[in-house]
Amino acid sequence: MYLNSIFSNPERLERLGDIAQSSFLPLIEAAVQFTLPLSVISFILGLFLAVVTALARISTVRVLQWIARVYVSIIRGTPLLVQLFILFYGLPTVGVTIDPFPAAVIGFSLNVGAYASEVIRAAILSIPKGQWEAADTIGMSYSQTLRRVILPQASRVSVPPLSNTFISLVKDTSLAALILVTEMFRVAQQIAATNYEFLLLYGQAALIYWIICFLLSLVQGRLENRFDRYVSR
Amino acid sequence: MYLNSIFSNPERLERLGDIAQSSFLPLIEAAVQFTLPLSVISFILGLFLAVVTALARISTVRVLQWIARVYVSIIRGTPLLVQLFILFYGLPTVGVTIDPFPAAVIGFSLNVGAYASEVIRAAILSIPKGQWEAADTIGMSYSQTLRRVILPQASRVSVPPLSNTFISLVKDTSLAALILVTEMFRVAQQIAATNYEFLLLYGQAALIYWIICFLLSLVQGRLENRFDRYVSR
Amino acid sequence: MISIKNLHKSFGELEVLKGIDLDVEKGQTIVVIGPSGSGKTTFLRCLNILEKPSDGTVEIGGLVADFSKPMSKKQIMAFRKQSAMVFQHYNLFPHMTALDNILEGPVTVQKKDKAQAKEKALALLDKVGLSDKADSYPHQLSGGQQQRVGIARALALEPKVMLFDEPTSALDPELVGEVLQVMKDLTQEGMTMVVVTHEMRFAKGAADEVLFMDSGRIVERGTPDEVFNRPQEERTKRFLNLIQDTDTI
Amino acid sequence: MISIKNLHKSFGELEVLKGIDLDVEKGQTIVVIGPSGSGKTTFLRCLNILEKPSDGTVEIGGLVADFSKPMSKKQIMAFRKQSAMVFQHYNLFPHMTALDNILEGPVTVQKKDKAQAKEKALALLDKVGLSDKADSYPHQLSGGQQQRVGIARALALEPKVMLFDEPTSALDPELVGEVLQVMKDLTQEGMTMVVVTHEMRFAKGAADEVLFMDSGRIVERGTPDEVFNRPQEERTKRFLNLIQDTDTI
Amino acid sequence: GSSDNADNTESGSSTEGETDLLAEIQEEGTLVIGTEGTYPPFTFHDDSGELTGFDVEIAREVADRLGVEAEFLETQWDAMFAGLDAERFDMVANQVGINEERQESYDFSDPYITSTAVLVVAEGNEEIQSFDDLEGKLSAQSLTSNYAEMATSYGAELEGVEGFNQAIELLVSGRVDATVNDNLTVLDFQNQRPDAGIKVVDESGDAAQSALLFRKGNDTFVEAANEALAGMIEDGTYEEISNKWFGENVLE
Ligand SMILES: Nc1ncnc2c1ncn2[C@@H]1O[C@H](COP(=O)(O)OP(=O)(O)OP(=O)(O)O)[C@@H](O)[C@H]1O
Ligand SMILES: Nc1ncnc2c1ncn2[C@@H]1O[C@H](COP(=O)(O)OP(=O)(O)OP(=O)(O)O)[C@@H](O)[C@H]1O
Ligand SMILES: [Mg+2]
Ligand SMILES: [Mg+2]
Repeated sequence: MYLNSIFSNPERLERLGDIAQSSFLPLIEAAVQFTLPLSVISFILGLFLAVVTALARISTVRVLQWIARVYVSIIRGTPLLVQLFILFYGLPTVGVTIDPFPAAVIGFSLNVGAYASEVIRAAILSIPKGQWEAADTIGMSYSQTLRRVILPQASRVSVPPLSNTFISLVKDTSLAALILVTEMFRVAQQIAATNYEFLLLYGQAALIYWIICFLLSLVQGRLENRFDRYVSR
Repeated sequence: MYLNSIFSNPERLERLGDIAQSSFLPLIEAAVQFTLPLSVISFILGLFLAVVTALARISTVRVLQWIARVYVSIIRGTPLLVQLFILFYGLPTVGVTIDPFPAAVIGFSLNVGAYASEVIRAAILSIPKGQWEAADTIGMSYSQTLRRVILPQASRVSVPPLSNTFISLVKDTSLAALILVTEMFRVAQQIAATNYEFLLLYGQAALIYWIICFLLSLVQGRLENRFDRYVSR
Repeated sequence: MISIKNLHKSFGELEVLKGIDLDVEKGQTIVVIGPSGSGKTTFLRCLNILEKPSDGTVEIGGLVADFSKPMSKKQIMAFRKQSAMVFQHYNLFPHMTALDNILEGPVTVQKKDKAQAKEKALALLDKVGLSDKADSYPHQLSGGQQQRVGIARALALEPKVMLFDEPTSALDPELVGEVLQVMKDLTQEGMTMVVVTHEMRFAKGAADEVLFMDSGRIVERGTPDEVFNRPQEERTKRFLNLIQDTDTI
Repeated sequence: MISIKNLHKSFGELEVLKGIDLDVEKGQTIVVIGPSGSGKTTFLRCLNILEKPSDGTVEIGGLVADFSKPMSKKQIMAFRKQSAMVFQHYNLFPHMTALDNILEGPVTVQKKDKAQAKEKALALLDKVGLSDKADSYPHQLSGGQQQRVGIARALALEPKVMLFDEPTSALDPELVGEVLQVMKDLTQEGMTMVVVTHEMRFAKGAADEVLFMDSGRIVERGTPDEVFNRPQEERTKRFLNLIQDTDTI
Repeated sequence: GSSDNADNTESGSSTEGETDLLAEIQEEGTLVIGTEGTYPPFTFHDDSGELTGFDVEIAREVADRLGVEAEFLETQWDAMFAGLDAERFDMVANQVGINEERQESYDFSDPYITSTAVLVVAEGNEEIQSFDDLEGKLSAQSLTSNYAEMATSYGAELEGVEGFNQAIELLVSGRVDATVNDNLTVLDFQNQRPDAGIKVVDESGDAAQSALLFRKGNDTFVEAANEALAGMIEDGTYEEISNKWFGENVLE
């Protein structure tokens, strides 16, 4: 039907080719300018937040536990879109106005923080109790134990699930358009809005996302190998 | 500023209250009619797919491994929105036209299948080799071993990460609006479109999502307890 | 009952079994000792085809397996039925009660009548001294109890030969005795057994023959008295010095 | 060197140590035996305050801890320095080489000069017979080697007392000897040691005193000869029967 | 954001149709119409949840006159076009402004509505009184609309948005200075949210036209729709609908 009509119609085919070609550069540009930095910055900040939250969850201080619990529950229980919306359009009503990019970074970091905290919590809990005790025995403080014994080992276990979190994040950054960050998906929409080839443009965007995710999986493999140096198989 | 103006303005406050009240029922209705069934059906189908995919990934047949790999890579590497878009607006161009609800179920199931397959694969691999061998020794076939020994134990390990997948799914169903399914978030948008109280309506929708996720976490706790019957702490 | 000829097993480049020959009479108990990595476990696993040997033939209970030729799944299954394995770490199914663990083979695999199988399983539990633990899950049992359930599970398959791979080495010292007792009872009932263990008291009290394995070969064999008290080979002597209560330190 | 008075420890309702009194001279080696769950591990852990005792006082190397009163973190740290612990499962840091494992205490915690600490660490590795394994990760070492690194790590803290919790019970039989040898060397050098073990050859060859614990109490004590060959208590006899190479089966 | 109207070009001539869509529709007995359903007063849900609005009623009337049932399918802006391409809909009724770019890919019916552009600012804003004051100011616009061009022509910086709703949110949260949009849309908003804190400060003389949107290659169907539109204008039905929603005739 339609596809037939595309292939039986060299003009249309040519038009699609032209559009694909001319839109590729702006898409890549947007990916490099916004999608990637937004993902990377949010991920790094989110990881810090996640470690803090995970530590709060496993601490013995009730209040900290509860703050962490509520934070994780709210972030995981409500759509990211709504969170961004409230952050960007809701906060100004109480006098807090944040620029688009920082707002996006805050929103995505909060999100990564919540999801990754569960990963990191599980990873920390998976480190055998004996490691804590060995650290105790040689006189390490809590923070020394964390930094030198627990977190390095927890990192190893966390790599695969955290790479999942990162993959989700990369794709979720498309929501940043809602708060005026012209990331890649937004650019695809803009271009498609003029030529109405949404399917084509979205397909192109998907391809670029996929390439990013693929590269990420290579990094993941590398990281895992590096950690495996000290882990028997 | 804005919030001040709300509280200093009893009329507006009343209006917000009225809207909140009158929109609650339609939101719940949409959640019960579409969001929940869509989530549940897609999750169940996705789980089947996930088990099959996980088994393909750990099988010794190269072709199966690769099919599974490519499937998981594509689904995880590209945005769900684009997948739905292609499924619903792309497939008809090659002569395949699927109704909205089934198309949504297919799209979300494929998504759950890919993500959950990684969870289940990890869970299966986490079952000690000794369990496979014990099953071999008493003469079990591969499928008997899977059904009676491996999967029941893998289920236990999979509950927390799968509940994550489910939580994400519930919120992702909001994308079904794109392919003509009037799920809850769409209803919120519809209502907000007439009264322009987006913040309020999105907040309400978020609340309902949160409640669903909260209920789910209770179910998760129950499941974990049930499985713990045969697991020492 | 068992006749092993020229049994070989390699993992890739690594040759782990370098030609094992052994004949075991019905009702005999063979104890295998040897240093870590010498191939004891691999040897046992080959008898149950948990590992596929690279070459050689094994006959158990009249059924012959020739590993120089490919075997069908069916043939493997049939051959595997001749023997049953008890593992070092028990490998009980943690999501099933003791009784269900024992029933799994007869009922799910061998499709026996459930009521009859249950009766027999309870009798087996009684035999290993656990009649009151039928409904306990493995994690509710001590190591010694779990291993006894493991033995009952193997016995429920009605094998002609029982294979034990260090059945007591994961147990607390004071729990070892109860498992050895059950094994000794089996010996006395005339079960044919191949046991990898370093428990001298079992070897001395129950073995008809002791094999000392090293680097994939049987280096020395004989009665317990011969091997433990008058070892001929240097390697055997060195090894016995390491594991025995002597004054090396 | 060690003086323990009325040491109590409860986990919730469960009283695991029911009043332990013990004096150990400098240079003495004490071996603790007893059935599983009798409180041996808990006892050792209390001496290193890995578990906080519920009551009693412990004096090690002149420093007194009174557990009837709350202790500050600093006090705990100071007291803990008097002793060092060697674990059943080694508990090496898997992401650090053998050398880094040993350096972690002196350098990271005690802030000693790195070059000097390293020199000393290498000497310790030599002492436990592993001078060639400095750069190996734990997973590249055998169990016996890992445990020897564990001992070196503990020694690097320069403790007045060494505590060993079943240091050989996770090892393959032929690897036990090498660890016991290192421990015996320590005894001979005059280290004060408390060792939980069921290795008769160590107890007989190195212990100044053997304690038999049961249900949180020291039930019997004496020289190895007294406890092993002429036990007075019924419980001790029963236990020794279970673990020794006798003809109970 | 569908309020982007454009210059007053006639709907472009179309390529030859392969199958006769009109015949198909009449055989099926239903006309499938794509619309957003979130764009009052043109297409939205009333208090009882029913889909209604000016465009909805016009489209329904067209279906009536073709002798078939109208079936509305609702989705968002991008999916509306994709849905038309994928033959999920036969036609789109969503206040789609006529412009050249769209005409390249789609066919339009005769225009059935004409609207003017208004300049909207926050209530407290005294700086911007007219279009001329837009110089150097930040205006929230759907980038593909003619209002965007218009704002630029007055020297405004643009903040790209997805639709009117978002433009209003930006205005209210103080992130932009102004927005230029359809007078009818703004009017509806003001009716709904009289205290939202925005005001209309200027209205342009230029008018923009919107029409029904079709896949290319269905000339007979487009003609039939045009006839239906002409018919309802002639017999007063159009005026009735127009009055109901706007209190005036909005055809020109
Ligand atoms: N699946 C395998 N793949 C590769 N090598 C293996 C495998 N299983 C065992 N090996 C190797 O075969 C050799 C013999 O192992 P095996 O487990 O039979 O020894 P063992 O005598 O039972 O030792 P232990 O007393 O430690 O149980 C070892 O070098 C071991 O590393
Ligand atoms: N952290 C804890 N919480 C609660 N109970 C504990 C804890 N640690 C030990 N126990 C209990 O205290 C008792 C003594 O345990 P402990 O580990 O000291 O025994 P043990 O003599 O070392 O035994 P084993 O020979 O098995 O190592 C046991 O009943 C044990 O279940
Ligand atoms: Mg072995
Ligand atoms: Mg202990």
